Amino acid sequence: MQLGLSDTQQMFLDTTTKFLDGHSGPGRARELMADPEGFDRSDWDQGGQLGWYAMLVPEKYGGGSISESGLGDAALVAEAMGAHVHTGPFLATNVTAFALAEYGRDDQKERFLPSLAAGSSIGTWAYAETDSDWSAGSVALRATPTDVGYVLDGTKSYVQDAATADLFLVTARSPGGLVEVIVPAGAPGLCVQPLESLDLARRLAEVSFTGTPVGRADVVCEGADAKAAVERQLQVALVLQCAETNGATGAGLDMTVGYAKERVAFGRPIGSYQALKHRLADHRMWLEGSWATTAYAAGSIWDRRPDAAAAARVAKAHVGRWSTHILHDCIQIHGGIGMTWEYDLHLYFRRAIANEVLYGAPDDHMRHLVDIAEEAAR
Amino acid sequence: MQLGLSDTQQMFLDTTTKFLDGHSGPGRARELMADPEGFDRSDWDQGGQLGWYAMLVPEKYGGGSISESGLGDAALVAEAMGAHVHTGPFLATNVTAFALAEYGRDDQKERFLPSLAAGSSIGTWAYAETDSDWSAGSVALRATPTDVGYVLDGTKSYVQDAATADLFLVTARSPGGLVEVIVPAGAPGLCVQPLESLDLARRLAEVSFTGTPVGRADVVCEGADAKAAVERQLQVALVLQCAETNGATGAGLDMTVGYAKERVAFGRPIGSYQALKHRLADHRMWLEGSWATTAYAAGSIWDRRPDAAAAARVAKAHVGRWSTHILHDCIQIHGGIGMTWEYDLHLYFRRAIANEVLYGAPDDHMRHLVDIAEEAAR
Amino acid sequence: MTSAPVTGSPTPEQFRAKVRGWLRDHVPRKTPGEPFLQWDDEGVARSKRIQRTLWEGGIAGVTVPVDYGGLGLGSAYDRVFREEAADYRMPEEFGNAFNVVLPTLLAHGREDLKKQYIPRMLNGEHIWCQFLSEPSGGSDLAGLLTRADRDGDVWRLNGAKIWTTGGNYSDYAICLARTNPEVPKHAGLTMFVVAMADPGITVVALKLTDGSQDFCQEYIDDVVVPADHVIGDVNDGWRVATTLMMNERTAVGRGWSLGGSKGQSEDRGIAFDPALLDLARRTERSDDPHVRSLIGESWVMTAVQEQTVRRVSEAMRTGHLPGHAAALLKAMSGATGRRQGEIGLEVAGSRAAAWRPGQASRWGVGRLSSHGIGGGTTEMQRNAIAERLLGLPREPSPDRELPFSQIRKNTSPGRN
Amino acid sequence: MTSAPVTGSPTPEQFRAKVRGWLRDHVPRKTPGEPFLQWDDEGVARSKRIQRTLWEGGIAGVTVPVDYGGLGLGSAYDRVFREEAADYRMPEEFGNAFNVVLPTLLAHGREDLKKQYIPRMLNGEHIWCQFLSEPSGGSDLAGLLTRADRDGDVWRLNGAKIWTTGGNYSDYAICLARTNPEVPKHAGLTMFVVAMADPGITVVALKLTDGSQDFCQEYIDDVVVPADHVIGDVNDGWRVATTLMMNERTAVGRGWSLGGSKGQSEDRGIAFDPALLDLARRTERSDDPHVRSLIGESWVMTAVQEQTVRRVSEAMRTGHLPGHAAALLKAMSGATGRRQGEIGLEVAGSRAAAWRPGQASRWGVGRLSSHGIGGGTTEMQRNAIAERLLGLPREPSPDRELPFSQIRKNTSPGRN
Repeated sequence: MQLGLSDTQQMFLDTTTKFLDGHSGPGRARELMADPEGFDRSDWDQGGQLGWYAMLVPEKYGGGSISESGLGDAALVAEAMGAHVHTGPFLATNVTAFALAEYGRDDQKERFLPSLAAGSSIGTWAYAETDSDWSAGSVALRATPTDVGYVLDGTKSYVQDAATADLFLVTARSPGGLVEVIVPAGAPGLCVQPLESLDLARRLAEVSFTGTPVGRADVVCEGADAKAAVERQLQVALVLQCAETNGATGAGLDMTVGYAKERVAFGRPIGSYQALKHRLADHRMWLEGSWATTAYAAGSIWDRRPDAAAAARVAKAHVGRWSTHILHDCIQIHGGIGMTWEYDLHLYFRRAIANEVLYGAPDDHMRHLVDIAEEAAR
Repeated sequence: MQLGLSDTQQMFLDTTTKFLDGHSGPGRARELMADPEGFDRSDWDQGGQLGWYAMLVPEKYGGGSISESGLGDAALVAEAMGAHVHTGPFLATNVTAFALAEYGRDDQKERFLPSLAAGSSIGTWAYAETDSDWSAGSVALRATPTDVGYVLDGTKSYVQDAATADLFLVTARSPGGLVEVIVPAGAPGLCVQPLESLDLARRLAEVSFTGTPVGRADVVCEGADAKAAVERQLQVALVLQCAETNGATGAGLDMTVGYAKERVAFGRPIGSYQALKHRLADHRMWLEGSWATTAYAAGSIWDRRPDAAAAARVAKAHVGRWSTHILHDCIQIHGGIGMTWEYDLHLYFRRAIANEVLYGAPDDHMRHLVDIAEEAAR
Repeated sequence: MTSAPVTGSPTPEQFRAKVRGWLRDHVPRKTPGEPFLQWDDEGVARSKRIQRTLWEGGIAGVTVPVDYGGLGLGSAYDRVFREEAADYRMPEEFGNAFNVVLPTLLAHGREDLKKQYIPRMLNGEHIWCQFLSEPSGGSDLAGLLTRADRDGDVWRLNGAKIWTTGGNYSDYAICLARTNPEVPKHAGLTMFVVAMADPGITVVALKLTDGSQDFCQEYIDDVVVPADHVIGDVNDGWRVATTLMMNERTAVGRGWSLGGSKGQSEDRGIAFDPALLDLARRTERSDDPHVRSLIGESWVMTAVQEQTVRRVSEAMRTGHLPGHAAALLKAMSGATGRRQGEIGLEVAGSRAAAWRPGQASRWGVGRLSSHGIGGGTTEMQRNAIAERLLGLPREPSPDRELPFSQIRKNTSPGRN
Repeated sequence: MTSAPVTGSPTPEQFRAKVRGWLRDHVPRKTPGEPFLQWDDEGVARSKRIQRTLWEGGIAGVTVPVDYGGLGLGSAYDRVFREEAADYRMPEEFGNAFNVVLPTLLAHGREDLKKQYIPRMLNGEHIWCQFLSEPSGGSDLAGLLTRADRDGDVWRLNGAKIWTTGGNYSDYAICLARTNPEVPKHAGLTMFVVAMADPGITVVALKLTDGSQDFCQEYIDDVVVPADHVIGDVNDGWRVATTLMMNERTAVGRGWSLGGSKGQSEDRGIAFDPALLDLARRTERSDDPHVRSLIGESWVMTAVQEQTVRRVSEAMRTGHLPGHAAALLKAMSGATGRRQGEIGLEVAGSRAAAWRPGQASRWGVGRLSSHGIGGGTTEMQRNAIAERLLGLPREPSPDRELPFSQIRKNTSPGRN
């Protein structure tokens, strides 16, 4: 929950929330679980009209946001989506657009950004690999230089909505260091293998590349640039993920506080039992910390402050750990009904669990802070 | 708390407890904090008459215990001592006696065991070094072979009651591997430097050796034998330490449950508030686990069962972590008075904190379980 | 259709020989990895067949009085049976019938009910379930809403029950219902025998978040029960329920199985479940000291739980701890379960979030479902420990003295 | 002995110039590492001198009405003063007097009391403390036992107070005592002005487990207070205490300091306290991934706490969160404090248990003293969050309606 919104931001958030109230939510997510694409194309298109994919893109390329902090605005949307168990590649497409906007060549921006910003094409982020710790160092997909660009060989994993994406932003390792390239859907040797996911309202896949050619025109950045670019993308992904998780956690906690007020045991509402009250109070407290760190990180990253890398890790380490802790206990407080399939709480919990480990587990990020400190001292 | 004691054991425990009730306890510990030796020699001598130092020593050498499990009996005493914040080198002298009884040569047993068992000489265990992880691998004190034995150079730390000990069981590293030797107090080059301790009712010291000669007659074991001997000593030390910690934790929890029943806030005993009730219930539950694992380890080690090494680690990992957790919360439940110097609770907490990290922290022991599993699979 | 009681009294060793021979010749052995319960057509049919075989061999109902079709032998003979049966497939789907319903019937049932129903449990004809918990009730069993109204010679039952094991395969249910709402809640309950074949009962399998469907929910819509199908007296059902819950706890304490122990009380030493270490090896993190700490922590918890179960069970048996001490074990299992879920997630990392089809990951699901709810929430266990073991004051509860009709209740289903 | 009010109304910039010049010429600057409070002869004498200097310079009591010796200026001028004073040593031992007592006196004090006492705070003559908590009382302030009996023209006070900051250096105390035990507890309290010089007051420094002695305990033995030394009305002391606690919370919210902020509200970015990493290096464990996790976790908690303080303080200021939200910060500090203690212990290992003389280890002591007690226990904060922010039902408390004399109380000292 971001505080101190401007009137424009509040109006934007209200519009977004109202749209999601009508088109999204746990019930809709259950319907979409069985859908092959896993999200609603018409909702996706309307999201484009609401400006959901334009916030990290400069106006020049069809982008623009309603405040000075595009990332703060995008986090507003991500949080509302989390509260609605919304499906679809909002995060992935925004990270891809952000990457191109920040590090792409002008011609690439012209080619890709307007359609990404409008929602008429879907970009996804092919960054991590199986058992990677989500650090740039663990990227192993091979980019072999050729006369006209690169050839890619290897496998990316945890790629969101790969089956529906129009283009992939792929991070690979060449003899000269990291490279980031754009690969269109349907490229030779590109193969999407859907994964089963704990978060039933999300589609993740392995994407393998076998001799997939990439022309020079589709190389976004290389070497030190690519390393910096990837770091920035991860920061943005972390903030949007944290915001989404906060939305899910807040919704689950609200449900639980409401339930505790209504549900009676031994002649009293269960929310009158101090043991539950104190646990709910702690959850509220840690959630406040989640909101604080996510908002702080959004500002720090967008403004490129020196502590941006640390701020993103602080947020993820905190949000990742406490969201699952809170939602776990929300189910415990519900008792039996919380364990049933038909009750919505587990949808939020599934998202929070998946988010805890995707884009790096809290522990990875806590350790990374020490790396950052050591590097700063060097 | 050991269950299922025989009548003889119960009588022994009652005698021990009665003696400690009269001669020990937090008040006496406060008096002894200022004492140069830190414990009461006359109490020590009477402990000898009660059989406190004989339990791990064979009858042939003046030892003997009241049940088939000398270690189980010793753990009874250690637990009672923990509940009384008792001071003095009970643990260290028992481990030393145990080491000689198990691995010493017959002539060494004849020389040392009768007086150790009777309490007329005090042995202490000079095993760990500063920043060691308490594994045999971290022993670095040098034993240089000579024609007549070894010469020792280096420093031991966390040696209990070193200033009053009559003999030191020293673990050192020679070119041929580990060695364990007996060094008498006052040996050339032996120097005791008292440490300040968090547990104000315990005397720990650094003991440095500079060219200290050790004759062959004082070499207890070498090489593979020494490695096995040291492991067994650590196991025994862990069980006695866990039992002592359990005594302190149980006493602190009893105080707190009693306080919660008496102390009134807002017109009700604070023990009627469910948040406190549930925390106290959890503490009781984990303490049950501490008792269970300590008793299990005592049996497993004494009977040399295949899981002895694992059992000792399980007990320490569990007891170490939960004892400080419980006592920390006992102070929290007391509120302000629990933070005052004059209130006894912190004496128990200090002992538990020190015991958590001495002889290896819980985390060291948890990792060691994985080493054990890997070694077993090899 | 009579049982085949051993004539005279065999010595335990004679009995052992008979059991051993009959099991060997007529009952399948356990197969490694088979589920303890198999609530499907095949599993239920097999268990009915096995129970029938035990009956035909004259070794069913070892301690049940001869009048009700049992062997009327002492508990030493029961131990013999269990020891011999340890390696054989037992009809575990009869667990509720034999562990809970039968001893409760023996204690409180009228002669005609016992004669009517016990033999047909023993001969493998009837599987029983328990209708206790309700969607509206949760931990507060005595606050249940299912009501039984007298209508001439019969009772008419209306309400709903939940968390019933085997509800979709049972022939009869033992059912607690409210017969007088105008007295305090414990004083207006009655225990009934309900035929599952009654058209007013609708059984629905309950799907849980982890995908399992081991429990059922039942809608009770004007179910008719003859007036004599009451266990104990009308409005004395809480006393019967107390016996029932004690029987249940005792059975849980000995491992629930109808055959030999599942090994819980054997001392097999400390064993390490290799799953986490295998996982860490597959993800190339088994050398990471942090991961090793987590694996060690998991193993420590398992060992602590096992050693505590052994200690507390023994102490309850010898009277060093009261029966309420069972709450320590249930609460500990809730606490360690949650932490095991966290550890599994942390060691698995992204693999817990998504996996190749068919390679079902237990790690994320473990985190999802690692609660202390089933069989009595951790909260109820903590109350029991605090009030019964530590002697702390009871929670103020407005509902113990007031007539049930006047206390605040749930109207919609929910928490258990 | 008059103050030197600015005649007419200076502009804020004129005032800034005046403050800047006077501070520069007459007040010592802060020295790095100096303690915020220095409760000893030297520290108290210095602070009295500094306060006197501010008074003489005509810059003391910026917002205090001229009638009581202040400058009578608006809050904008106060901000100016604080900004200018940020780098100077302020007389922080007057914190209770200015942050708490003075505004409470202004709100509830009779004219003569205000005229008598406020100028002598401003001129550096009188340090004040608060007599609120009692050994018997703990979190339940309104349940206090210190009693005040009317005796002709005076009140006679008897009882005990505890957790008094600066009790051993104060000249006056604001003291809550019970004047009518025959009404419910909140209705029988009165707030008094007590002279610390009264021979009936015995002040004892309170030693805590961590060795610190920042608090005092007072025995009140037939202390005589003139009848007119009451703040607010007799038996209306709870209302006065409520004002007082609100003033205290507000001051805590702005960092408590009498000068500029201690930097809490500045955005200095995320900083890493190097202590743990240094420790790990000294013990050669800084490359251990598990230790690195712990250090990172510690840093995360510090950053979370700072960012949450900033967010919640701002939200309380703008009205997005109610004043009770301060409980979030206090509770979080209790929770992170404990975990920081655990982490420090784990990273330090044996070094936390024993150390060479003079190399005092903070690690074991940190574990020992890392509680959420001082300034209101974590339990009270959780109640406030649950009841005031989440709207959950209040705890049943038997003591709100009954006459104080009839409710259950502590007789011996204890919990705060």
